[in-house]
Amino acid sequence: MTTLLDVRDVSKHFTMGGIFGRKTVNAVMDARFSLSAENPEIFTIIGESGSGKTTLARMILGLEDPSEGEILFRGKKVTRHAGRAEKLAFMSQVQPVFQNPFEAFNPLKKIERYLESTARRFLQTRDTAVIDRAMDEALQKVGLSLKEVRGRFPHEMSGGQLQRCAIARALIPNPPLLIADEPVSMVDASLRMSIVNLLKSLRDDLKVSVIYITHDLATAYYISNRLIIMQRGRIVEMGDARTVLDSPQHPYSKLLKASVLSTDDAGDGKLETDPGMVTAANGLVGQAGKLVARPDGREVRVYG
Amino acid sequence: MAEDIVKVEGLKAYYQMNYFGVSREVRAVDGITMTVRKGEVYGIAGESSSGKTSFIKVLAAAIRPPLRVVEGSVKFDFKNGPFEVATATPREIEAVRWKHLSYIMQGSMSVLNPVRRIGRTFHDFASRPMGLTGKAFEDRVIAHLARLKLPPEVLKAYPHELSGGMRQRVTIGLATVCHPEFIIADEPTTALDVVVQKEVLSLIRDIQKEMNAAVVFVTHDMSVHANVADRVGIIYAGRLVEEGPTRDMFFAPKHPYTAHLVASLPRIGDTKQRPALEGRPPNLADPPQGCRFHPRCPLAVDKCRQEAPPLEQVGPDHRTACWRWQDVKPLVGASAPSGVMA
Amino acid sequence: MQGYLYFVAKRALLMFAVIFFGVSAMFLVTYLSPIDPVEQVLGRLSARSNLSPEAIAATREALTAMFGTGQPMLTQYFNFWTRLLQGDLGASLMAFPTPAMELVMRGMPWTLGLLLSSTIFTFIIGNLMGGLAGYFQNNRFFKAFGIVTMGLQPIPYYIVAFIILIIFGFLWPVLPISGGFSMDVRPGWSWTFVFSVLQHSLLPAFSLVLVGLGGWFIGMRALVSNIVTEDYVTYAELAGVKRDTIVGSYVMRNALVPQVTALAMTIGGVFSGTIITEQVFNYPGMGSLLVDAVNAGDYSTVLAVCTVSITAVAFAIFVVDLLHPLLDPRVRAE
Amino acid sequence: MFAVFRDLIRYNAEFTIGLILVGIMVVFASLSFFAPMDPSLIYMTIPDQPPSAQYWFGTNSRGQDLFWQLSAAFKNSLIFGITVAVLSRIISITVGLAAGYLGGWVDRVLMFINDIFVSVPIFPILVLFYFVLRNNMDSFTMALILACFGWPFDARLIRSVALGLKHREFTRHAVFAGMSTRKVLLEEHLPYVMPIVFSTFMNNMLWSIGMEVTLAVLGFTNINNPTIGTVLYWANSHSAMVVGVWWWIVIPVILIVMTFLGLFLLAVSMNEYIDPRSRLRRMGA
Repeated sequence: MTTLLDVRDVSKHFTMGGIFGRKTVNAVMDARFSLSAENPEIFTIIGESGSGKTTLARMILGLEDPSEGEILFRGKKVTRHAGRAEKLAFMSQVQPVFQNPFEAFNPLKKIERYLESTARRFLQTRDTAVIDRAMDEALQKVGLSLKEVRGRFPHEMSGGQLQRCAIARALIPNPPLLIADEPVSMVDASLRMSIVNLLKSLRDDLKVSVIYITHDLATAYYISNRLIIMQRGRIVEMGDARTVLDSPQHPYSKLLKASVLSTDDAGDGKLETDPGMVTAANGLVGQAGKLVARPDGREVRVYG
Repeated sequence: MAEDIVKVEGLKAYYQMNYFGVSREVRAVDGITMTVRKGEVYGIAGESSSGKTSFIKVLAAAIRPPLRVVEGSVKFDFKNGPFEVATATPREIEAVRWKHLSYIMQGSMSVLNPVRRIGRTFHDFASRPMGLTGKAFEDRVIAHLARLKLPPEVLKAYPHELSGGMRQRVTIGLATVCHPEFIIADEPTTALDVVVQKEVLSLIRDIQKEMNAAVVFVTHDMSVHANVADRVGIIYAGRLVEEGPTRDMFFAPKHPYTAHLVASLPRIGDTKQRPALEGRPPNLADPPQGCRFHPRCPLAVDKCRQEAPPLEQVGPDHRTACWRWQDVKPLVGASAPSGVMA
Repeated sequence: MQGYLYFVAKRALLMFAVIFFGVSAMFLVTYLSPIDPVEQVLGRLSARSNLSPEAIAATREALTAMFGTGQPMLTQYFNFWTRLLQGDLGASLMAFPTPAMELVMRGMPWTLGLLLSSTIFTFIIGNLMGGLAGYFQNNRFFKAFGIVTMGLQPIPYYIVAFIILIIFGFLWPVLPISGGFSMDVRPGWSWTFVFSVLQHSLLPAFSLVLVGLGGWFIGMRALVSNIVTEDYVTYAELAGVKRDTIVGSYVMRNALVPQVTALAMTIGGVFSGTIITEQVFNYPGMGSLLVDAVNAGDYSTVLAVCTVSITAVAFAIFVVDLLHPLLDPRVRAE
Repeated sequence: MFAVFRDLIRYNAEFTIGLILVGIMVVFASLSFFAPMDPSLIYMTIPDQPPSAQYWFGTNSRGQDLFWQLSAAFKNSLIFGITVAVLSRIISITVGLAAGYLGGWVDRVLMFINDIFVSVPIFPILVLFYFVLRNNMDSFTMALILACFGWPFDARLIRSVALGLKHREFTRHAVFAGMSTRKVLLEEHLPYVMPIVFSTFMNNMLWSIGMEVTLAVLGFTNINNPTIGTVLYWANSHSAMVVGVWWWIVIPVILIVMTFLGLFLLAVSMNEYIDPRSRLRRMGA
């Protein structure tokens, strides 16, 4: 079994302020996990704002360098300071999808421009027939076609269609790994499921691994194989998605699950959260602890 | 059954725009009839550009060009007398503002003046409608804040010094400090983390119960409605397509759009394949003929393409605008609790 | 508090940098110029018969020490700074042997007085009117005011001052058009003198205000028309907060923050305008001094005016910048 | 872009007036290419003639036909303004886009330099230049100097836009579509700052021509080169207003006001057009 992505004890600190009021913020601390090249999976990073999930994603994409530890992709170190050729080689393997589909493409330019540039750069060809074919193939994978997209500007399409185009663009180099940073949080409810289902089919049909970053436990449960839960920069629980979410062990995971609004008892207005749970979860912020493996395969952070 | 606090009848509100010589009419609210009862939480659900924002602007008597009420009426029945939004004079609007009708706005970050201390903002907003000043006013505000679990020190703070959850509680405090009878809450929890969201929701619910105020709660998130609303109304393309008690809406929807919205909510502990709704919401400047949902509707027949269905009574308190409501089934076999008409 | 100190330190650093680079640039300009300043000055000096050979020799010594022609650039540069820090730029040629610095210091109060009074007045009126025009967009009075001030704004200082000069000098001579005070009044702290000074400053100040108003008006109007769409304004309006409070404490108050930053950034330009205006109205400030010095080939005085201008403007900007955190609590907290 | 101009002409009176004024001045200035005499020569006609059918703008005390004199002056001044604007636009676009997009220490260094240039009072510096260069100060040297001081305000403006663009998702998509930094800046970000570039172009022309007028009026430029400023300089030095040759002052001042108003109206209307928020508000009004 070869590893596709190896995140090795990665930390990231940011320094705020300047010479005088210096303050260090630990965005990510000792994150580690790895993805295998043979079994494509949807690996979910769950966290609230300020949990460090986006920083982690940025480091995996090579947009930010870790302060400590390293990230290896197919055994090669991911770094912001790579040369242009290296960067392009990396980008052909790892592609991102972001949060806001309405922002994915420059509103002043045609959508196909990005698809075209991706195809030309990563397939290293100038042959328009080849480029067109690659674009169409990628669009077919997301349920669109080049005919529908060609010549259109972003404002002429719906949020769901735009997000599909963004995913299609990312798929053009046939990357084995896709990083999806909150891909559905800005998409309307009626279109959300079509994106989530699409991610699922990318894994099942195209064998693409997806790192799915979200704060939504329900969709994470719905599509992911494994997940990690992050609290203020630290992984507090990691393991099989169903195992973890069915019976979370860490106090913070428990609190998150308890805070998910359930529709099972719609209309009953049950909104109380046990205050003890909140205190328990917040009390652990800032404590180091360490991740300990459990017999059921998951790892939970324990303290003291 | 409780009395109505507001009756909306045949409301049509359009944006009439003239931009560099091109005039456009967007039918944001296109014939809505509904009522909200005293002391209830009425949830309004709808996607972006469904017209729900324009609808609540009219409800809040915040109609400003280019938005215009073209037809219909919005009649409030406040303690100090009736109030009709479409014909109210600025003086009349001022008289009900905050004292009877208040508003919780979305985006807690940007609704508070960044260069003004919270205490000053409270003074600006509430001193006049409450008819109190100085110490008496401050005491009342502090007492109210205590109810929202906010320390009196927040009055001395600037907005940027508070966390997102605190700020949202401050805006709830601002909206409720005068004990209004009718509160509009526009996506008050959208930008919040789940833990804080639940806290804020339960706070809104508690304070609403305590003051026995009517709340119109607007959000696109159906799981929020499931937990705070007594009744839910769904707006699609400027029209109310279904309205009913929250449980019925979730377990026995009678409109394919509602059925879809409910079905597309994944749940922890359930990995059944969830259906996706294809197509895109209609353009309100040029809505489709007939039922506006028909281009996306799996049940659509010829009649749907030609004639717009009226809002029909289909159960106690339950109305829907669908020619084929009898054929609508819940899309994912959720086990309906007993006592719900299926 | 710590945040504020940090802010002050940063701004002070900028002030010193401006002075340092400005003065260095001055040095570089003179250093690279094809004309040898020492010989040029001495040439003119010796052409004037009423100077004693000793005086000329003293000047030669001072100038050589300063410009040190023939010495390596760095040595010259170092000497230049040494003289500058001692405040000694040699004797003025026009008013030999008065030190150039003394002439500049005599002119400075006039210039600063004109600059400060007209800037403060322009800033307040321009922002107030612009703010109101931005909030009450359909008000005829503000619209008309806007058209007039905006029409004047693009016209160069010189032309506006010149037109005013023509109007008040030839067509409607009610105000003095020249000088800082009447010739028949003795300078001192007397009522007549103060009155005369004020009277004489009216036209120059008026021309500066006329030209400056438009910029603040446009900027404020644009800012306000953006701020009125902010959520906190909409929310306050929804809540029925009093009009005055909304306009003052919600809209204008927030628009003031960027405007004060802009004030700091425009001081340099206004200073240039003041200098020009002085020239037109023959006002006894640094501007007139500069022009006279250039025409007289008075090297020391030109350098002194430039140095003092750079320092004064940098300091003024520093002072205005210090206001910024007081207006914006978010900067204070950083 | 042409559609934008068409809309502006049709629906924005300020823009139309500005365009007409500037258009008239450009035509007037370009007539200078067909001038019957060299504008730098003096005593070519009878001096001090009031405007008449033969001498439309009259003649001055130096025996020059003011019509052709002014035509040449406006041509030179406009070319001067355009030169400064083009040069300083190049600096401000480069600095603004680079500082905004690259961020980090590049941004800090560039903005520090920017702050210094904003703060230095330019007029004394210009005078100093004239003082040491004297007759070596031709209009191109002056244009270069002004260009060096004319960029920082606008660079700051462009930077703030670029800063916003950097964090927009399409920029990251462009990077992951394999576009080079140069391509991202020129093809993705430049179109967004183009409106600012246009409107500041006009403002910069105003500013630089104004500076030239001021310096020239004081006699601090090459006074033998006809420009708007030197025309006034000669008029002043012959005390035109006092001796009654009023047209020597009044006509140039009217033309200057027309030019400046025209350029200014173009800048303002452009600015309003590009600011989407003021646009929204206008829709409502």
